[in-house]
Parts: sequence; C-alpha cells; structure tokens
Amino acid sequence: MILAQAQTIAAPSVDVSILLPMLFMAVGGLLILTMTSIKKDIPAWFITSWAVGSCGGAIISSIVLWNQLGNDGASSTVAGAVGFDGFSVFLTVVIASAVAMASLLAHPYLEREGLEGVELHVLLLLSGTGGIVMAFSNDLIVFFLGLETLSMAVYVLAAMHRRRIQSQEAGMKYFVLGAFSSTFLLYGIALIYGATGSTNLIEIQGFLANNLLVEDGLLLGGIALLIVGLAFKVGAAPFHSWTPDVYDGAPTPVVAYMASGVKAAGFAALLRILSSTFSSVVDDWVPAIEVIAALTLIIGSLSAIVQTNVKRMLAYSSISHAGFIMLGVLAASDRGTSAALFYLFTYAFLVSGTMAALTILGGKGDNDFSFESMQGLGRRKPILAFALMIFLFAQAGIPFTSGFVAKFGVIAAAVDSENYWVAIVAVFAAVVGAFLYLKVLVSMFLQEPQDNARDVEIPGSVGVVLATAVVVTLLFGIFPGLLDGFATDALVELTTGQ
Amino acid sequence: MVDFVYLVPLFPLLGFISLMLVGRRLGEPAAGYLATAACGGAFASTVVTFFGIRGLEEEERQVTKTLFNWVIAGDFGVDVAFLVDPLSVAMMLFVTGIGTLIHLYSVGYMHGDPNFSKFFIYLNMFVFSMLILVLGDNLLLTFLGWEGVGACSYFLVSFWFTEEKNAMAGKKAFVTNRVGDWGFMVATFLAFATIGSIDYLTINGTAAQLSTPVLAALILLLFVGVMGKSAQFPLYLWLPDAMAGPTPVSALIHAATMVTSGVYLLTRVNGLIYEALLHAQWVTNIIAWVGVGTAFFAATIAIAQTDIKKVLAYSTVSQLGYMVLAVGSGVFVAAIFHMITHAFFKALLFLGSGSVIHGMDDDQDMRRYGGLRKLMPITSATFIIGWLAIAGVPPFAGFWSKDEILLSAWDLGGLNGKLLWFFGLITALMTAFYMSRQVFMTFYGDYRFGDPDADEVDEAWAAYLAHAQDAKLEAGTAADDAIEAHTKAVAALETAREAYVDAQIELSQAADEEATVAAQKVVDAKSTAVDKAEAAEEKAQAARDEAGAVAKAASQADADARSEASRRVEPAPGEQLTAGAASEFVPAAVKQRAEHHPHESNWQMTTPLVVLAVLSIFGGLLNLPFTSDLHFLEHWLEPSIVFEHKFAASGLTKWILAIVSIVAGGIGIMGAVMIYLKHNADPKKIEKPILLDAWGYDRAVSAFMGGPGAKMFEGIAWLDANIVDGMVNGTGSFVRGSGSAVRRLQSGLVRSYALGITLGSVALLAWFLVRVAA
Amino acid sequence: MLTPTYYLVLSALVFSIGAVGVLVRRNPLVMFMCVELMLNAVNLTFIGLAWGLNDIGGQVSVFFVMVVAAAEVVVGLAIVVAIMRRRDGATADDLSVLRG
Amino acid sequence: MTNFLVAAESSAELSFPVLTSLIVVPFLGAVLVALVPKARVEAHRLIALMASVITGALSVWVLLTFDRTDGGFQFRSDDPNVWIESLGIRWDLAVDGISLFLVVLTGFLFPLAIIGVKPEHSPKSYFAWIILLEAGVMGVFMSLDLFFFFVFFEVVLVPMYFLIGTWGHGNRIYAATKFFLFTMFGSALMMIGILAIVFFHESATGIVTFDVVALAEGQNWGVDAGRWIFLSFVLAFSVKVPVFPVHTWLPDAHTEAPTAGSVILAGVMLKLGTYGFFRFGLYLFPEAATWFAPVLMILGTVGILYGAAAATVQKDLKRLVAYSSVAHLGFIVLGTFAITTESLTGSVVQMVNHGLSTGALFFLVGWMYERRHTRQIAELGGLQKAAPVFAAMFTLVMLSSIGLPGLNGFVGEFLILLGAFVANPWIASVAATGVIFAAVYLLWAYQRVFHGKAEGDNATMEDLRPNELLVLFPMIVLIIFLGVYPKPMIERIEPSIEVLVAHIDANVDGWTEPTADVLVAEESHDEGEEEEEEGESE
Repeated sequence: MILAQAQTIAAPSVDVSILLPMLFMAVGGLLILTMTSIKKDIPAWFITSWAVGSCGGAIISSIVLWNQLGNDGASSTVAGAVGFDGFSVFLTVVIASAVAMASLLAHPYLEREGLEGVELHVLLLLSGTGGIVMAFSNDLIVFFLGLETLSMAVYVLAAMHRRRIQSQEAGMKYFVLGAFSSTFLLYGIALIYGATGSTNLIEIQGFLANNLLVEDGLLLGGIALLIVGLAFKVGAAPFHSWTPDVYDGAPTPVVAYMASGVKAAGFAALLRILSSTFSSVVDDWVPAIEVIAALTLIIGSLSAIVQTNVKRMLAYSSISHAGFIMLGVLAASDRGTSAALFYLFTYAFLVSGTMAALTILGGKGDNDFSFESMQGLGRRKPILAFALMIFLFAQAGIPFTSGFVAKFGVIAAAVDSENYWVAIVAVFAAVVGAFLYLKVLVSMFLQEPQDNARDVEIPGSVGVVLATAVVVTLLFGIFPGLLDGFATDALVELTTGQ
Repeated sequence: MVDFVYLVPLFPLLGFISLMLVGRRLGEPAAGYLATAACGGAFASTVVTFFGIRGLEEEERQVTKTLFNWVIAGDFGVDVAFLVDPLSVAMMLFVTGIGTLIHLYSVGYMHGDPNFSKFFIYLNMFVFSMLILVLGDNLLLTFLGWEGVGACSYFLVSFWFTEEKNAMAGKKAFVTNRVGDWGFMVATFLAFATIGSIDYLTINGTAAQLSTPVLAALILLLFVGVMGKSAQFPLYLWLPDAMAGPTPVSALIHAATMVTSGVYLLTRVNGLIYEALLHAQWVTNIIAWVGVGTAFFAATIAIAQTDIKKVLAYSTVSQLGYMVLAVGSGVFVAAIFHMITHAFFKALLFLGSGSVIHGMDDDQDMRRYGGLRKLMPITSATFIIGWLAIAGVPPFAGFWSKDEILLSAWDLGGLNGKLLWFFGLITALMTAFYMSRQVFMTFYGDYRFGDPDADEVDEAWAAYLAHAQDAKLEAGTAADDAIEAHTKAVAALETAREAYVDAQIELSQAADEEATVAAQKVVDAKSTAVDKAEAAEEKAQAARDEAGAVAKAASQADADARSEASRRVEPAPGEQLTAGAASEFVPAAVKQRAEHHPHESNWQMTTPLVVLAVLSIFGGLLNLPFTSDLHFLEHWLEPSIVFEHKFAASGLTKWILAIVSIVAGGIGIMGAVMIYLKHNADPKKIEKPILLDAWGYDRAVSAFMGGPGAKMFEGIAWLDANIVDGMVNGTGSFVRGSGSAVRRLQSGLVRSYALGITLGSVALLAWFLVRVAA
Repeated sequence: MLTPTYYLVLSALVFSIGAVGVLVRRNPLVMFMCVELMLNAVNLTFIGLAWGLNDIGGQVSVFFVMVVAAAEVVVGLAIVVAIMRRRDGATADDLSVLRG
Repeated sequence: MTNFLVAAESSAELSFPVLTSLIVVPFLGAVLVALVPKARVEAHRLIALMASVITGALSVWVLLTFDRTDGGFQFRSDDPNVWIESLGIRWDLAVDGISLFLVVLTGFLFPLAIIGVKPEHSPKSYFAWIILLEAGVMGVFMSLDLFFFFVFFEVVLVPMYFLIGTWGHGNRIYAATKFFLFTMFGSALMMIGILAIVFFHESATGIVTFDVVALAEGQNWGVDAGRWIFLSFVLAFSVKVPVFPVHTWLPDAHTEAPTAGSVILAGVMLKLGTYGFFRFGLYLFPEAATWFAPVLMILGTVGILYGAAAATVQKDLKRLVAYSSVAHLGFIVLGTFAITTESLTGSVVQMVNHGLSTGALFFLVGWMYERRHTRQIAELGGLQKAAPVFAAMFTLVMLSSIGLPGLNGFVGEFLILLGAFVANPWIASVAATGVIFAAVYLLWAYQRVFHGKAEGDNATMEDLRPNELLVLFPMIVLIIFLGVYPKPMIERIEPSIEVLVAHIDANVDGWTEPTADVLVAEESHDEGEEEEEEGESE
C-alpha cells in the first residue's frame, strides 16, 4: 500500500487564488523585512502603511473570494489540506482586520516607547498568516503548523517591549506554557490519527460517518488532548492562567491582536474541528466543553471584579468572552457556528477599540492602568470617553451595541441545542461582567478627575482604529442583520474536490 | 319637578368652584354669602324636588336619575345616578336646610379669620359631597360622597393647622374613618360578588335570596363602615377630637349631617336588615347592642367633661348610639326621626356653644363660665330650648323621637328587648343630667370667668407662700446686717474715745506753748470725732432695732401664711372659688379673663339659633305617636322602606313607657339642679377622673399605636433594610469574596500554571475515558 | 510480537516524564528540554501508529514536528537570553511580577 | 440577507409609521442634543423639549385615532421589517388597549419632566439621556417582537443609570449601580426563557420567530417547561415592578435619583414590569400564569402591606413615597393575577394613575428639596403657611394616592380589589386594608411636613413657580378627570382585556374567569310591598 502510493504520488494541484489572503500577509511581512534590512531608514509611517496595506490586500482578496464562493461553492485545494469555504474567508477578514488594527495601534506606540523598528509589524503579519492558515486548514497537521506559526510570533510579540520586565516575563510565561500545551495538542493529533488513520478533516469526518468505532479510546483521548491545546489558545479555564499575566505584561497593541486575532484563530480551529468534524461524537465532547465554558465564564467574571488594574481586568473579561464564544462551539450547530463567528467579528473590533483607548491611556511606559487614572475622563476627554463607553457597553452586552447581539446569538445557540444550564451560567456571568464595565464607567463619568491627571492626545492612527471600532460596534449593534447574513453563510463545509 | 334634583348638588358644586377661583378676591364677607347662597339654592331645589316626589303616586316615588356611566368593566358597572325617593329627599332637606343656616352662622363666626374664603370652599365642598352621599343610587357613589365628606372633615378639623393638636385631630378622624371604610369597601365587593350589582334597589330587592352567612357578612361589613362614620364603639375615638375644628364645622359635620350618614346607609339597605331580622336576628342584635352600648358609654363620659364642646361631642356619640339602636331594632322610621330632631337640637346646641365660645374669647372651659344668661340672652334662650329637647322633656322634639326608639327596643320583646330598653333609659337619664349640668354651669350661677379655678387657686397659694417666705428671709438678712453695722459703730465709738483720752494725756504732758496749742487742737478734733461716733452709734442702734422689728413681722407673716394655708378648706359645692389671702397672687391670666366682656353674637349667628330653636320645639310634629294620621314621617318614608313596622306593644304599655322615660329625664334634671344649681352635693363625687379620661380607652389605643404598633412598623423597616436588602448586598459580597478567592489561585508562578493545565488535561482525559467505558 | 500498543505505552511514559519535568524543574532551559522530550514522545507515537496503520502520513508528520520543535527552541532561547540580560540566573519561579 | 435600505423602502408603503416615529423622534432628539456644542446651554433643553413634545403629540394622535371597539393590536404593520433574518427578528410594533395608555403616559410625562426640573450641572448629557430613555420606554410598550421587547427592556437601564449616577444625590453611585445590576440580574434568566420558547416554537412549527402573537397562539411548549419559563419572566418583571421581596433597589434608586429621574422611574419605568406581566406573562403563558396566580396574588398583597408598613416609619420623605410605590404596585400585581376582567382593567387603569399621582408627588418632593435642601421629615414643618398653593397641590395629589373616590387613584384600586374579591375574597379583603395604611403614612407625613408651626427656613419657603404650576396643572386636571369620568379610558382598555381573558380561557383547560353571581330581584316581594302600601293609603 505504501509502495503503491509512493509510485503514484503526484504533486497536488494548488489553486493559488484561494491562498491569496495568506500570501498577501506572509509575503507582505517578508518583503518589508527584506526592504528594511536593505535600506535602513525606511520611515515608520511607510512600514505601518505597508503592513496595513498587506492586511487590506488580504481582506480585499477575501471579499473577491467570498463572491467567488457564492458562485462556485466551497472547495478544497492542496490535496484537501486547505479548505475553502465561507467560514475560512470570514475568519480571514477578522484576523486580517485584527492585524491591521494592531499595526495601526503599534505605530504611535513604538514611537512613544522608543522601540522603532519593523519587527513588530512583521511578526504581526506572520502571526496573522498562521491564523489564516488555521482558518483554512483542512488537515490537522496544517492546522498545527498554522498554530505554531501564529504562536511563535506572538511569544516574541509579547516580549517585545525591551524595557519592561513585565513584557519579558509575559513572553517567557506564554512561551513555556504555550510550548507545553502544544505538546498536548500534538499528542492529541497523533492519537486521532491513530484512531482514524488520517489527519485530514474530510477523511476523518468521512471515516467517523462510515464506521462505528468499537474501541474509541484513542479517538476520545485524542479529542481530549486536542481540546486542551485549543482551550489553552483561546484562554479557556482551567487552561487560562497565562492570559491575565500575558495580557498584563505584553505591549498593549499586541494585546489587542492577541484578544482579537489569536482568539479568532483558536476558535476557528475549535469550530472547524470540534463542531464540524467531530459532530458525530457530540455526546462525548459537548459535556466537557460545557464544563469548560461554564468554568471560563465563572472564573473570568469573578476574578475580573476584584482587579484594580483596568488592563488586567480586561484580560479577565476576555477570558469570560471566550466562555461566551464557547457557547457557540458547544451548540455544535450551524446556528452556533454563525453566532460564534458573529461574536468573533464584532469582538475583534470592540476589543481592538478598547485596547486602542488603553494604548493612549497607558502613557509612556505602558504602565498606568489604575482605575484612578481613568477618573473624570468623561470631562477631560469626552470623545475618547464616549468611544470607550461604547466599547464597554458592547462588552457588557448592552442592547444596540454589537456586543449584545453577539451574546444574544451565542446564548440563543446554546438554548437551541438545549444546553440550558450553561446558558444560565452565561447570563449571570454577563450580569457580573456588567458590573466590571460599570466600574470603569463610574471612574470615567461619575468621579472627579484627579489633580495630576495626565493630558492625553489621540494620535491619528489610533483615532482611525477608534472610529472604525465605534462604527462597527454601533452599526452591527443597531442593524445586526447586515453582518448576520454573512455570518450565517460562513459555515464550515468540509468538501473534497475543487 | 323631580329633575330639580340635579340642581341640588350642582349649586354647592358651583359655589365650590367659583370660590376656588375667585374666593380670595371676593374676600369677607362676600365669599361667605356666596357660599350661603349656593347652599340655600340647594335647599330651594330640594324643596322643589320634595314637591315633585310628593306629586307622584306612592309606588312611583323611587326615581333613579342617571347622569353618566362611571366605572364599567367586565360584569361590573355603576353609574353616577341619583336615587330620588322619600328617604333621600328627607335627608337632603335637613342637610341643605341646616347647612344653609350654618353657612350663615359661619359668616359671623369666621369673621376676621385670614382664611375666611377657604373655609367656605371646604364647607361648600362638604355639602356637595354629603348630597352625593345621600343621593347615590349605589354603594359606590355613596362611598364617593362618604369619602368626600371624610376628606372635608379632615380639612376642616385641621383648619387651624398651625396648632399641632388640630392637625393631629384631623388626621385621626380621617384614619379612623378609613378603618371603617375598609368594611364599606369589602361590603361593596361582597355585594357585587354575590348579587352582581351594587345599586340599592337591586340589593334590597334580592336580599331574600341571599344565604345567611353572606347576608350577615354584608350587613356587618357595612356596619364596620357605620362604626367609623357614625362614631360607634370602638371607632368613635375620632369624634371628640374632631371638636378641634371651628364650631360651625362641629355643628354641621360632626353633629347634624355627616355622622348620621352611617345610620342613613343602614336605612338605605333596610331590605338586608329586614331579612336579618327575620332570619338572623343575632346580626341585628349586634347592631342594637353596639348602638345602646355606645350610647351608654358615651353618656358616662359626657358627665365629667369640662370642655363645653367635648360634652356635646360625647353627647353626639351617645345620640348616634340611639339611632343605631333604632336601626338594630328594625324601626328605621324612629332612626330617621331621631336623626332629624337630633340634627335640629344638636346643631342648635353646637351653634349656641359656638356663640358662647365666641363671646368668651375662645375659652371653652365650662368651669369658667356662669351666669351668661344675662349677658347672652338669645344664645342662652335658644340653648335652653335645645337642652330641653335633648333632655327628653315633652313636648320638645327630642322627647318624641327618643321615646320612639326606646319603645322600639322594648318592642323587640324578651329579655333582650327589655335590657336594651333599660340601658337606653339609663342613658336618657344621664343625658338629661349632663345636659342640665352644662346649662347650669354655663348660663346660671355667678359670673366665674374672672375667678380662678382650682388649679389657679393652688398656684396662687403657692406663690403667696413663696412670697412670704422670701420676705421673711430677706428681712432676716437685713436685720443681721443692721446688727453687724451697729457692732461696728460701737467699736468705732470706743476707738474714738480712746483716741480722745490719749490726746488729753498728750496735752497734759505738753512741754511748751507751741506743743500745747498743737495738742489742744488734737484734743478738739478728737472730741468732735467722739461726738460724731456717738451720733453714728445711736443711729445704728435705731436701725438695728427697726430691722429687728421688721424681721419679726415678716417671720410672723410667714407663719401666718403657713397657718392660713394649712387651714385652707375645700370650698363647699357651688361656692365661689377664691384664693382668699392669696388672691393677690392669682395668675395674670385670670385677671385677663376678668376683663372679658361676654357679649351676644351678631345677627348672622343668632338668626340660625332662633330658627333651629323653633325647629327643636316643633320637630316632634313630624311623627307624633298618638294616631296613625299623625305619623307623617312614617307615611312619607314608606316607599323607601321595605316593610312597615307595627309596634306590638299595647297602647297602655306605650303610655307607661313614655311616662317612665319622662320620669327618668326628670330625675336627671333634678339631680343636676341639686348639684350644680343648689350645690347640695359635691360634683366631684360624680365627675370621676376616669370619666374625664373617657375610661382610658383613647389613651390605651394611642399608647398601643405609639408603642407596640410603631415598634412593629419599625421592625418591618429594620427587616427591610437588614434582612431583605442584606441578602441583596450579601450576594454582592459573596461574589466579590469568591472573586478574591479565585484570584489567589493566580500565583504568578509559571509552574503552577503548568500544573493547572496538567490537572485540567487529566480531568478531561478522565471524562473521555469514562465515555469510552460507557 | 510487537504491536503499536507497546509504542503507545512507551511514548505515553516518555510524555509523562517530560510533563513532570516541566512541573518540577525551575531552570527554564531544563523546562525547554522537557518540552522537547514531550514532543519527541509524540513523534514516537506518530511513528508507532503509522507503522500500525501502514500509512506514510504519520511518518511525514514527524518531520514537520521536528521543524517546529527546532523553531520553538530558537524562540525560547531568544527570550531566555533577553531575560538573562536584565537579571542573572533567573529561574522560572523568579518571574512572578505578574500575578493576582 | 437583508439590509437597512430594503427595510426603509418597505416602511415607505405605510401611510405614516407613527409608532416607529414614537421611538425615532426622541432618539434623533438625543442624537441632536449630543451633536450641539456644549456651550449652547439653552439649545439642549429646547431640543429635548421639542423632541418630547412632538413625541407626546404623536402619542396623543395615536390615542385619538385608536379604534376603541377593537381589542386586538392596532397600528401594526402587515409586513414588519426583518431585523435579523436567521432568528426571525422583526421590527414589529403595535399598541392595544393595554399598552395604549402607557404609551400616552410616557409621551405625557417626559415633556413635563423636562419642563419641571433643570439639572444642576452638565445639561447637555442630562437631556440627551433623558430623551434617549423615552425612546427606550416607548420601545418596551410597543414591541411585539420579544427580542426588541427584551432589548428595550434592558436598554432603558443605561440612561437611568447615568441619570441617577450623575445627577443624583448623596449615595448616588451605590444606588445607580444597585439599580442597574439588580434589574439586569432579574432579567438575565428571562433572556433564556425567551430563547427557550422561541426554539420550542421552532421545533413544533419549523419557524423561528420572536413574534409574541404567534408564540402565544401556538403555545408550543409543555406545561412543565412553560411554568419554568414563566418563572424566569416573573423574576424579571418582579424586580422591575418591584414585587416583594426583590424591591430593595427601589427605595435607594428613588431616593437618590434626581427629581426627573424619580418621576420617570415611578411614572413609567415601574410599569415596564407590570406591563410585562400582562403581555408576556398572562398572554404568553396562560397556563403557567393561572397556575402561579395565587402565589403572585399573595406576593402582591404582601407588597401592599409591607410597603405601607415600611413607608410609615421612613424619616426621608422621598423614601416614604418610594415605599408607597411598592404598596401601589402591589395592587397592580394583585389585580393582574386575580385574572378577572374587572381586576385586569383596574390594573391597567392603576398603572396610568399611579404614574400620574406618584409622578406628581415626586415632582413636589423634588421641588421641596430644591428649596429646602433636605428631605428629612423632621427638618420640615408648617410649610402650608408659607406655601399654601404648594400644600394644596400636595394635598390633592396625596388624596389621589390614598385612593379617594372621585380622584383617579380610586378607580383602579377599586376595580382591582373588586375583581380580586371575586377571584379570592380572603386575599382581597386583606389587601383592602392597604387603603387604611395609605392614609396613615401619607397623612402623617403631610401633618409633619405641612402642618404645625413653621420655623426657620420653613417659614419662608417659596411657593410654586409658574413653570411648576404649568407642569402640575395638566396632571391635576387628569387626576380629577380620570377620577370622575374614567369611561373614555376604560372603554379603550376593556376590549383588549376581554381578548386577553378569552385567550387565557381558550388555552387553559379547566379554567374559567371567576365571575360574580347575578341575582335578580323577585317580583313577588315587590308586590307584597305594594299591597301593604295600598293598604296604608286607604
């Protein structure tokens, strides 16, 4: 059999157009890296524009691909290793947008912190490439490669601030734990491979659909370990412990990317692998994910309320958001997937917006995130405060912001699949969460400014991010139908053939 | 002509509205006259309506006039509709009639009050509400009027709101009535739930179909309302306090009209009570006994009151008890009869007392009255007529109506009826007594308003003794000082003499001429000094003696004062209270009072008195018992009352009972004559403090409300703030606490995080292995 | 006769040893080595299973994993070096500024 | 996939989307206020006033064109705009007799709140929030789509949170946060309940819809599930109403809120809960509602007595009025779950009346605070002397609140108790004692505040100003008019109540509306009487 295959082995056909988004990102990153190594004095604005332009290329090509998808339907390429469906294209847009926004935030940040250089942008682009690969991956090994590409770039990004010991500590912790958890993930892949004889999702799904496993220990063990790895990536409890420390320590623009892009990529894998590929064994993994989701919601919300540092508090709240998105995963249905996608899309923007505000507020040294420093912001910087208020409302799930529709969608999906108790935990976590955001709002609007309150400026590129995020948050909050249609169409389709 | 009934409430309503808009601008007295005219208009319309009804055939004399649908929902529907029938017309006649008189009276009484026009706003509003109460063809509309008069009563009792006492009384009236209103409301619900309608004609018409428990509940719940409004035990509490309002208010609302509306209500639903008399007599017995009990109880209290209006207030409570007794005995005509005559003479008495109070510059304490007969001839003459009427002296109005009630009670038969009659009789005796007491204290005897009362005499004596003692002490001190001064003068004289002797020795030893001359000068000077000292000593001695005498006198005076005080005796009954030796020391207030010039009131006040006095004399003509033809009132009311009551007692019994009650009244009056006119006995033997204190009932209720009642409410508030809200805040603390606990797991150590991941993996693997096994 | 099960058991043991190593050692370098050990345990699993399945895919995967492991070491060492520049002889436990 | 433009086109087919404009006008007003620069102080107030007056006028127009014979939903678009297609969420507004007057009340109270009180600072955001709140409240009363109902139900918290938190007194942040979290906590489970019935409906019919009419007609959930889900709704509404024992946010919120906030909170926001009981309790879950009715009746009654008892001993006048709301709302809950036509009608009437009289009370208390800077009853006294008009107005409003017949407060209370008596005489009789307590606490407070001798600043308190009289005048007119002639209101409410009762009847086995026995007068008795009369006259 091996021989037979070896004899007939042929180069798989590659549809380059499908790979365009990831090529834009990867090539864009590598090109600018090369350019700067040749010509030292390339201005920072050019680098940033280049990075954003690469992301723009990815997004535009995704839009083209989306229309193509509408005409031709889903397909796969590179011997079925890369899946081309609405799901992957949709997430590509999310990830590329996250990278673009992080780049824009990084621009004034690097200047302020004296960290000029191309590395951060390049790493963001490469990490984004990894994320897109994950979104497109139809094969566990391809997925693993994408994941590692994404992760390793982020390890370095987290440690990027040379003068902050916290930044390096964050990088170190993230790296150790990330590598540790990757081994679990990989072990899981190996076991699944052992159980099904393939690492290709289409084949695995086909195998599970056509065979009734008498001995499913390998498969289930594999799924368990796979969940460990993925739960770690999205920061779900009890594998969340890196999240607060890393978010706290990492440069704020990087946190924006981690919370939006990395999370999106992680959920892309969860949705594609668990919700779609392993939909035939939902009875086995859904209870586990239920417990994980509930724990994530509870721990995220509870820990957040006792924080005294806004950035760290938002790190915990991002854990709780991961819990919400988990509801979409455990629904294991089209409704769940599209709800999770809706969530990921809107969350990417609002968390980037939030971090944009924090980037400004943190001040030189990226350190000052106490509640006191926010006091009276409503009076000092009404526009910034208003934008931040919108984001916080959205995170709290206040109606007429995208965050509400997103939460509503995932909870609806959970209720639809009759996972009532997790849904109940989720709504109570939402109430506790609301308290968090109220706390920030109280500081901003209801308390007097401190005497030594710093005067802050809104740099242009941050302004762009803020404005985009506000528009997206309100637009899809008030007219969710605009996005909902896309999210409903962006389903995982595991198909062979062109 | 029956349609004129619409005008009856319209007049006071218009008066109310126009006074509200322009009352302040009209000012005094125009606003008062406007209000009087409004009420008079209502009276005139009522008279027209009366003739309208009279013009109808007897069986058609119940006319319902519907204005508009009021509250209609589901099966429930009530209209704003007037039931015009002999009963309501009779009631209206005396409400508007007496109302007009009292409006007129008020123009005089409220003279000079800064809120003159406001008073008439309330008064007109009251008349309007009262007419709605009377005219309502259903329980709900009556309830509207019922509450409306309550609100007006509240406003008027606390009219002089700056006094805490008046405000309190107004509130008490409203709240106590609300307790009764609860019964009224629930009765309304019950009527709807069991009959499907709450209009009187249906209720009375279907009473026979009701089951006994429902019937009893319906009557008793209504009776709870009656207890409030008609001041029956145990809810009578508010009425005596309500006397805090201006006197015309007491006359109109708290004597003649509003307080009788309970009796009116029971008469309106006479169909129900008739059924109860036939099938559940215990229900009517409860009513009768509450009535007679209240009558008796209030009469005992009235005996000891010293406030002229309080006497009348308790008397009103007592008389209302009679009416309720009549209803409980099933003789509605007697109740209405007494209601009307009572309205005449009690309004008269109140207005008379108002006139007295007015003349006495707002002093309401009867002990300070006396002899006013000569100073206020019209007031006293009319008051005396009122007294005779209430005391049951034939042929005055009260005699006839009261007698009929006693007869009805007797007529119930059995021990029950006789006991009811007996208590009624004793009450009549007491009524005669306390009313006579009031008249004698007020109008007879000597003027006492310049005399101190017992407390003031005590005060005077205390001041007198204190003064004497002070004088004694002062004189003693002065004497001591004089003695000391004299001692000093003696010493000075001694010194001067020694100096003189020394100077002479000096002179005798003078060496030369020059020295002799000098010494001689010294001797002369010393001699003069001795002379002076001698004179001073003499003076001091004289002063000493004088002071000694004064001190002795003062001491004597003090001793005298003390012995006088110890020899002070209680004055004989009726004897003028004087402070005797201490008269110089009576409080200034007494002297101020002495300068009162009690005077007859103006014509606005006296005219109503005269009219009412006439009515009190001839009111009995409405329903004389002698022959059936003289039962005018009874015949008039027949269409409104379900059945005709025929006395079972024989003619002879009736005569005997009447004579007995005349005798009882006579005894009461005679007793009062003996004590208060002839002073043959000490009034203190009768005016026990416990009676003055209304048997302590009011105090006990207040103490309960202020004590355990308030504690309970405070307990609930405490519960709310600490337990109920505590649970809410506790939830918050719990969430926060768990947050801190979870936070501690985040140790910052990377290896512990790795451990967490490992444990999580193990748990996940364990779960999936369980699934494998499954 | 050797069955894939033996390989699986062996690799599970090696994996566990690696995992315990990460948990108990404080030196970051040793921790990296333990992670490498775990990755290699997985490689062993892949090979064992591929052998059992008679499939080449698993064996190819191993090469990818080895590349990833190499890259991981590079990144890890870079971070360690960056930290060591600022403080000497730091162990994993010294890095606990961020907590709570 | 739908989009906004399509939605706009289809709405153009309607003659004039008056209900939508009831939400959009204040919303746009808020946006406009936010856009006007801070420096133009008067402009904010003017814009807010204009927006609220237009909204009020539109609501009156709805009232006037409302067909009073029709108990169904009116002004409803035949083809509502789809909002979120995958969930079948539609922008579906309508009013019936139950919501009509709440909409009008909202349109009526907001302009008054804007005229009546000026904020102490930051007028711009104040007015923006206040009319944004109006848009939200309108949305709750008119949405037939459960999603939008829930959205509006939640979103009103935000403006109110800021109103209390920014312009409140004393402990305002605590009160605002408590209000926000408590209410949100209460409605959290309702969201799951809403979703659950939607998906139950879907699995039975294959249609995902949040349309309350379709859901209520379908009743596609089992008895047990229905009861559980009903409880989740009850919790949400109970907190909002508030029903004992989840009422403790209310005294704090009311006391610390600025005057306009209290007025609106009491006037309309508490009605969100009671309205919810009607539309999303009785209508949606007839079976569960009838099953739980006795418990809720008892809770309502406990609320009446408990609120009254707590009010009696309050030392803060505003807090006292707040507790009186607990008592008054208890009546509404009692009436709602007595489920008779009378009590249900009474409950709707009482919602409006409570809005008027308690709203007016809060105005008066607020103005008193403005003048005297204290709400402590002990520090007030004898105010009637210095401010007789103030006192007169207070008296009238107080009597309405006490439930004096002839004023509006009585009609609702009476119908509620009447209907409740038919359903359960014992509970109703106990609840009726609430009328005693209402008199106790309000009169006592009145006595201590207005009667007696005035000392210090109390002797010189300013009487009502013209703009304040302007605010009170329409309220007073309505208080009297609705008390004397409630028919125009009741006859519009009742058809919808009858539809509701018929709906319950049709959907609950073995349940019929409790009704009164009807007796007819016996002719024989009357004849007997006539004979007697004839005998006499001869």
